[in-house]
Amino acid sequence: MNPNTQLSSGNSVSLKQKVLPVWNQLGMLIILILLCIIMALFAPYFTEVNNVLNILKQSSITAILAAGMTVVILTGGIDLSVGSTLALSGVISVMLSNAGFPPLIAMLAGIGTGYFAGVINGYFTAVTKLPAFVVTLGSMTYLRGVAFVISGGLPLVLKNKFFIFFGAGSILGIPTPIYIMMVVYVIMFFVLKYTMFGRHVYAIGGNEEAARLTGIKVEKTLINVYSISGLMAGIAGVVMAGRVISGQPNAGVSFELDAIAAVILGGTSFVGGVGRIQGTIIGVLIMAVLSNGLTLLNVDFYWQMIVKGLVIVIAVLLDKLRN
Amino acid sequence: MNPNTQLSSGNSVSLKQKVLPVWNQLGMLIILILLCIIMALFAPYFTEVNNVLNILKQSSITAILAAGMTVVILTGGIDLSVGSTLALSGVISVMLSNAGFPPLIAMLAGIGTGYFAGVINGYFTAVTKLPAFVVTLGSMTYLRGVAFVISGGLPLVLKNKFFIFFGAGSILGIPTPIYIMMVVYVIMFFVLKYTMFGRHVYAIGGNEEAARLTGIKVEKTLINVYSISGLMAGIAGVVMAGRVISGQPNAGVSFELDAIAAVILGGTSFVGGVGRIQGTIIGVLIMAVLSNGLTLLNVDFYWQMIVKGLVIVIAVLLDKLRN
Amino acid sequence: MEAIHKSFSGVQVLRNINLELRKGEVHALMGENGAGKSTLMKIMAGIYRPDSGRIIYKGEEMAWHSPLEARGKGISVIHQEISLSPNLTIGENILMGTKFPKNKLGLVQWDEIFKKTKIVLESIGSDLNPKLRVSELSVAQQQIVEIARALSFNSEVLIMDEPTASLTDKEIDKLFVIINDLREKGVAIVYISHRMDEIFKISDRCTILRDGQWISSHPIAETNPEQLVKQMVGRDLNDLFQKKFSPLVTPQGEPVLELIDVCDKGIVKNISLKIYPGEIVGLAGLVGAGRTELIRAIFGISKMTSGVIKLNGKPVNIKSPIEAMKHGIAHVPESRKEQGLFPNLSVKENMIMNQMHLYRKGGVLQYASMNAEINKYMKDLGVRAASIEQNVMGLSGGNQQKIVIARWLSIGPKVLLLDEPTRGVDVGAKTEIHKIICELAEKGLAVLMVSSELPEILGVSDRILVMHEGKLKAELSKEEATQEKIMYFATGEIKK
Amino acid sequence: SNNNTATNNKGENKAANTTDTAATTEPAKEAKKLKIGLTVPSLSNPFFVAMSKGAQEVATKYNAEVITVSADQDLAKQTAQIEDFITKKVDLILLSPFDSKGIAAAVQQAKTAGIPVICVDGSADGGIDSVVMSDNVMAGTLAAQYLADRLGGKGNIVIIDGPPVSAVTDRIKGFEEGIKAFPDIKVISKQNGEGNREKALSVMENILQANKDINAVFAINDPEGVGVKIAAEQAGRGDEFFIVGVDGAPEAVDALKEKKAFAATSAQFPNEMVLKAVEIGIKILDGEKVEQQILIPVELITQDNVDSYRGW
Ligand SMILES: Nc1ncnc2c1ncn2[C@@H]1O[C@H](COP(=O)(O)OP(=O)(O)OP(=O)(O)O)[C@@H](O)[C@H]1O
Ligand SMILES: Nc1ncnc2c1ncn2[C@@H]1O[C@H](COP(=O)(O)OP(=O)(O)OP(=O)(O)O)[C@@H](O)[C@H]1O
Ligand SMILES: O[C@@H]1[C@H](O)[C@H](O)CO[C@H]1O
Ligand SMILES: [Mg+2]
Ligand SMILES: [Mg+2]
Repeated sequence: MNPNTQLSSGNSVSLKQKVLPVWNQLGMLIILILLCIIMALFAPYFTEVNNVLNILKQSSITAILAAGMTVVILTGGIDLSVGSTLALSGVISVMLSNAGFPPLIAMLAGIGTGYFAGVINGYFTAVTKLPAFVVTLGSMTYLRGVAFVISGGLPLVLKNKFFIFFGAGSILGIPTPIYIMMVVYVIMFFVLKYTMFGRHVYAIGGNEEAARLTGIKVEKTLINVYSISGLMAGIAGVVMAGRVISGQPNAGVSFELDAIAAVILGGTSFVGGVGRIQGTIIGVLIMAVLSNGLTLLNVDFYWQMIVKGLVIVIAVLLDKLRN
Repeated sequence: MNPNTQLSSGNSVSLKQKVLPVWNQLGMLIILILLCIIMALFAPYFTEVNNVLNILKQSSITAILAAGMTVVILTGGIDLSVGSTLALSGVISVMLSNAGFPPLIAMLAGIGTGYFAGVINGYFTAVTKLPAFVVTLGSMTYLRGVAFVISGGLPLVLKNKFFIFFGAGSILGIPTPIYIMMVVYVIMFFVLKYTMFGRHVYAIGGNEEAARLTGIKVEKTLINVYSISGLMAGIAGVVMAGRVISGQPNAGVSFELDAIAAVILGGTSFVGGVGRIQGTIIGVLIMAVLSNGLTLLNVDFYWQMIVKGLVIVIAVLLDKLRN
Repeated sequence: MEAIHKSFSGVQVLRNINLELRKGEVHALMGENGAGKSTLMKIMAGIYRPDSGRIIYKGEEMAWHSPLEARGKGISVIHQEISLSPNLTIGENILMGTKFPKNKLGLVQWDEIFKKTKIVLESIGSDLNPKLRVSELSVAQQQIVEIARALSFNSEVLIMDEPTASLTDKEIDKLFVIINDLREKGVAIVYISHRMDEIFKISDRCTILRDGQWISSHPIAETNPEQLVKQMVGRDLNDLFQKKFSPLVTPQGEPVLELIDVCDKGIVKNISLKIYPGEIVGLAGLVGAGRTELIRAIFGISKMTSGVIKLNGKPVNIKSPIEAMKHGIAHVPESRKEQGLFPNLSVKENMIMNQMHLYRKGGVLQYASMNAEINKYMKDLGVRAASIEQNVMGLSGGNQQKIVIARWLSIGPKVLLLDEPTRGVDVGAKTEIHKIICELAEKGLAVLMVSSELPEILGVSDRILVMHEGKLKAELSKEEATQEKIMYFATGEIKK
Repeated sequence: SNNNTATNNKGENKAANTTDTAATTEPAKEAKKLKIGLTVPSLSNPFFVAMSKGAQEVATKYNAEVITVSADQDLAKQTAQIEDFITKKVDLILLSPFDSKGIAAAVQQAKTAGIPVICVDGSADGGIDSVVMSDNVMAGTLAAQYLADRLGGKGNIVIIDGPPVSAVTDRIKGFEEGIKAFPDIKVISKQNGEGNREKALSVMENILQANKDINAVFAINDPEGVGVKIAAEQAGRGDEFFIVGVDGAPEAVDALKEKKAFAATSAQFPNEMVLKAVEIGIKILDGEKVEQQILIPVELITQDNVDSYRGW
C-alpha cells in the first residue's frame, strides 16, 4: 500500500509478461529442471543412472509421507505427527516380524498402527474440532513416547528377508521403494481426481461450511483424511524399516517439516482446496536433488543448510511471481 | 457475504467474547492449578520456594519466545525460526563478548541479530506475501546454518561475568531470567492492549482485508510483528547464552514447537485475532510444571513424552468442552 | 412445521413457530434481520434439529438426521450465504453432495459432469461454462450457480433464502420466470427477501416472524406493504423513508470530486464524472458493470492506469486507502463481512479503528476518552447495541452496517463512497440508513452510492449515473429517472 | 607393485568399476587426489565436529579430498549419504554410525561397489573392513571406578542418560556394571539430558530439587556434565557432589581446570580416530592386511592430570 509496494508489484508485472507463458503451466517443474541442469553441469556423477535411482530411492520415504500430507493440507489441516507415526509403525512391524509373525502380517500391523494413529488424529480434529496443529503436536509427542517405551529406546534389528526386500530390495534393477512410491502417487492421483472422496477433500478445503450444507459428511471425510496421512506414515515406516533393516524409535524426527515443505513447494496452499499431488512429488524431488547435488558438489555441511533454507524461500518466491 | 451469517455465528461469538474471556483464561488457569495440586500432593518438594523459582526460571526462555509467537499467531501467522534465531543470536553475542566488546554491546548485537532476522521474515511474509510457514521454515534452516558456520559448530564458552549474570545470576534471591520474562510480559501486555500497533495486530488477525481498507498499514504492521518475534528470540538467545554460559549453535532445536504449544494452550487461536498474552504465560507454565513435576516424580523420560503429548490434547479438549 | 422451538447456547431464537407450506405456492417468509427466518429454514432442511416441535412432510412426521436426508426427500435450499467451494468448477459445485457420474471402475467421469450441468445451467437461461472455477465468478454469477444447484435436484420443496440479494433486476426477472414455472409444476417454494416489491410480485402467501416468534400468516392479496412492515417491526415506521423533496439545487461552485477519463486495468473505461457538495449521486448498473471497480480505483485500492482524479479542483494521486483517507475520502465497502468488520473486536474498536491515533497520550491509547465520540455516533446513527464493549458480531446486519458507516464518518470526510450500503439489511434499518445518508448530504458531504436496488437508487439519489460494461452510459436527473430508463441504459441498449 | 596386490586382494567380489577405483589411485598421489567420505551422526555435537577437524588434518596430510556430512541423527539420511558417496566414487568411506545395525544395508552397498568402509567411534554390521573406536564400555567403567573410589564405595548418585545410540548405551552399561560391585552406591535418580547442555541443566535443576543429598553424578557426555555443573553451582550446591563425564571435550577441560565440581571425564580422541582410520584405509587400498578392530583407549582425565591432557 505504500509507494514501495506499488513499485515492486510493478516490477513483477513486467517480469510476468516476459516469462509468463511457459511459467504458468510448468511452475515448480521449471525450478526442478533448472536445479537439475545446474547440478548436471557442476556436480560430478549427478546424471548417472545410479545416482538418479539414488535420488528417487532417497525421496521415497518423504514422498510417501508428503502424499498423505498433501491430502491433509488440501483440507486446510496439518499433520505434525507423521514422523513419530513412521517410527512407531516401524518399531511395531519389526517387533512382530522378529516375534515370528509372517512378514506380511507384521508389515500390515505396522501400517495398521499408522492408520489407527491417523484415525485418532482425525477424530479429535473433525469431531471434537480441536485445531489440527495441537492434536498432531500432541500425538507427535505421545506416539514417539510409545515407540520408545515399547522398544526400550533401542533400535530393533530386522531379520526377515522378505520384509527387508520392501525397503532395500530391487526389481529389474530399480529399488523397491521407488515402485511403492510410484504406486502410492498413482493411487493418490486417482483418489483425488476421480473419486467422490477426493472431490470432497477439495470441497472441504475450499469452503467447509458450504461442504457441510451440501450434505458432504465433513467429519467422516476429515477422519478419512487424517487416517490416510496415518496410513501413509505407516507405509513409510515399514519401507523405512526395510531400508535400514531395523525398527528405530527415533526415526523420522522432523520429517513432518520435510513433508510439509515438499507439499508447499509443490504448490499446495495452506488455505486449503488448492493443490495437486503431482506438485508434491516435484517438491519432494527439489529437496532431494538439492541434498544429493550439494553433497556431490562437496559443499560444506553447514553451508548446505544455508543453501537449502534459501532455496525453499526463493523457490516459493519465484513461483509466487508468476501469479 | 451476508449479514445474517455473521449474525448467526455471531451470537455464540458475542457470548464468548463477553463472558468467556475471563473464563477462557480461568479455564486454562484451572487446569494449571489442578496440575499444581496434583504435583503438590505427589511430587516431593514441588511446593518449595526453590522449586517454584526453578519452574519459573526454566520457563523463562520458552516464555520469552512464546510472547513473540503470540503476536505472530494473533495475526494468523506462524514463526518456525525462533529456535534457530535464538541459537544465532546467542552465538553472535558470545563471540562479540569474547572478542572484547563490552557485554552490553555484545548482548545488544545478539538481540539486534534476532530483530534483523525477524525483519527479513516479516518482509517476505508481508510484502512478497509468501506463506509464513514457508518463509520461517526456510529461515529456520538457513539461520541455523549461519550459526554453525560462524561458530565452526562448536559451543563458545562465555567469559564475561556481567553477561553471564543475565542468564545465571539472581537479584534478591530471584533468578535474573525471571525478571526479564516478567518485564517482557508486562511490556507485551501493554503493547497489545494499549498501543495502536497492538490493536492493529488484532484487527489484521480478525480481518486483514478490512484492515487494509480501513487504512491500517498492514505490511508495516506485519513486518513489525515478525520483527518482534525475532527480537524476542534474540533476547531469549542472550538469556540462554548467559544461562548455559556459552553460545551454542545447536541451542533451541524444536523450541518453536514448545512456544507454539504454549501459545495455543493459552487460548490464542490459529484463526487469528483472538487471544491474550496472559494466556500464553499460563500455557508456558502448564508445560513447565509438567516437565518439572514428572522429573521430580522420577517418571521415565519416555513416559514423560507420552504424558506430555496426552496433556496437550486433553487440556485443549477440556477447554473446548467447557464452551 | 408445528410449534418449532430452537435455541443456540441458551439463547432462544425460535419460539413456537408454525408454518404451513402448500404444493404449488410461493410462500414469502418475512421479518427483520435476526428474526429467525434462516434458522427456521435450516430446520426445515435438516441442517439444524429443532429443540422441540414437529415437521410434517406429506402427511408424515419427519426427523431429519442430515441435510442429505431432507434433500433426498425433495427439500432443497438456496442458502443466504453463498455456499460454494470457490476452488472447484461450476459443474462440481452444482453436483456437489450428490453422486457424481462414474464409470464402471467407479471413477468420476468429468465429461458427464460438465454435460449434465451445462443442461441445468441452460434450463435457467445461463450460458456459464461449467468448467469455470467459481472463484472466477462475480457474486451474481455465483448466486446463479447456487440457484442452478438447488434446481438440479428436482425438488418438491425449494427454499430460497434471499436469492436476489446480489442480483440486479434483469436476473431477478429471469429468476421469477423460473419460479413461476416451478410453481406451475407444483413445487412449494419458500421465498425470503427484504425487498417488498419482490414479495408482492411473486408470492401467494406470506408468514411474518418477529424476534423468533410467529406473528401472522395470510394470503398476500389480503395485505399491503405498510401492514407487513408494521407486523415485522412491531411498530409504525413513520412512513418508509422518502427523501425530502428539495427543489432541484443546481450544483454550484466547484465539484468536490471530479473524475476525468479514469481507466483501470481493463474493467473501468474512461469514466468522467463530477460530484458537488451536498449531492447524492447514485451509480446504477447491472452486476459486473464495474461500479465496485470504479469505487476501488477512486479509493486507491486498485490501480488507475490513466485519467485524473481531482478533489476540490486539485488533481490528486491516490495510491492507497490511507492516502484516500488523508484526502477526506471515506469508503463503505460492498461486503461488510469480508471487507468491513473486525469480527473479533468490540463495537467500540470497530468504530474507532481508523481514528485511534487521536486517542493516544504518549503513545498510550486512552480508551475512556473514546467513549464520548462513540456514544455520539451510536446516538446519531441510532445503533442498537447492548453496549459499546459488546462484540460487533452480536449485532444485526443493519446495525453492523451503521458501525462501518460511523467508522468513516469519524474521519470527517468530504466525499463518501458507498458500495451497496443496504445489502441484506432489513426494511427498518434500511430506512434509517437512507435517512443518515441524506442528513449527511444536507451537511455538505458529497456522496457516491452504488446500489443494485433500483428503488433505493431512485429514492435517495439527486442524480443517477448508469454504467454498462465499464463505461458511463447515462446521467439522469432525479426527475427524469425511472426504473425503465435506468434498465434501458444499464443493459446497454442504446438505440433510441 | 602395491597397486597390483590391491587389485588381486579385492578382486573377488569386485565389479568393473572397482578396478576403475583402483586405477584412479594408480597414477600416484599427486595426480589423482584420494577421495574420502566421512558421515557422522550429528555435526551439532562438538565430538563429531572434532572428528571433522581430524578429517581436515587428513586432507592436508594426504592431499586428499574429504567430504564430511552429518546424518542429523537420522539413519535414513546416513544411508542416503553413503549411497551418495558411492555415486561420487570415493576411495574410502569413514562411517561413524548412528545405528550400528541399521546401517548394514548401506555398508553392503558400498562393499558391493568395492569401496572400503571403516567405522569410527562405533562399529557397524554389513561387512566393514575395520573399526577404530574408543572403548565406550570402558569409558563407563573407568568413570564408575573413579566415582566409586572417590566415594569410598558408598553414596547417592545420579545418572544423566542421553540419546539412545550405542555409544551412549555402552557407557551406561559399562558404568552400571562398574558400580554393581558397590551395593552401597545408590542410583537415586536417572533422567535423560538428551546429550546437550541446556536440557541437562534443566533436568538437573529438577533433580536437585527432589534430592537433598547427592554425592556424585555421572553424565554420558561432557556437554551434559557441564550442564549439571552449572545447575549445581546456581543452586548453591556446587560443593555437595562431584561430576564425572565422558568425552574429554574442550568445555570439560575448562571445567576441570576450574577445580570445582567437575571432577573427571573419560576422554576419547575423535580426531585421532579419523587419522587412524584413514591410515588403515590406505593400507587396505594398498592391499595390506589390517586389524579388524582398533580400540583407542580412553583416558581418565581428572583435575590433577588435565594440564598434561593433549585434548582434541
Ligand atoms: N449458529 C448459531 N449460533 C448462535 N446463534 C445463531 C446461530 N444461527 C442463528 N443465530 C441467531 O438466531 C437469530 C436468528 O437468526 P436468522 O439467521 O435465522 O435470522 P434471519 O431472520 O434469517 O435474519 P436475516 O434477515 O438477517 O437473514 C439471530 O439472533 C442469530 O444471531
Ligand atoms: N477480484 C476479481 N477477480 C476477477 N474478476 C473480477 C474481480 N473483481 C471484479 N471482477 C470482475 O470485474 C467486473 C466488474 O465487477 P464489479 O464488482 O466492479 O461490478 P459491479 O458493477 O460492482 O457489480 P457487483 O454488483 O457484482 O458488485 C465483473 O466482470 C467482475 O466479474
Ligand atoms: O562419543 C560420542 C560423543 O560422546 C557424543 O557426545 C555422543 O555420541 C557419541 O557417539
Ligand atoms: Mg437469514
Ligand atoms: Mg459491486
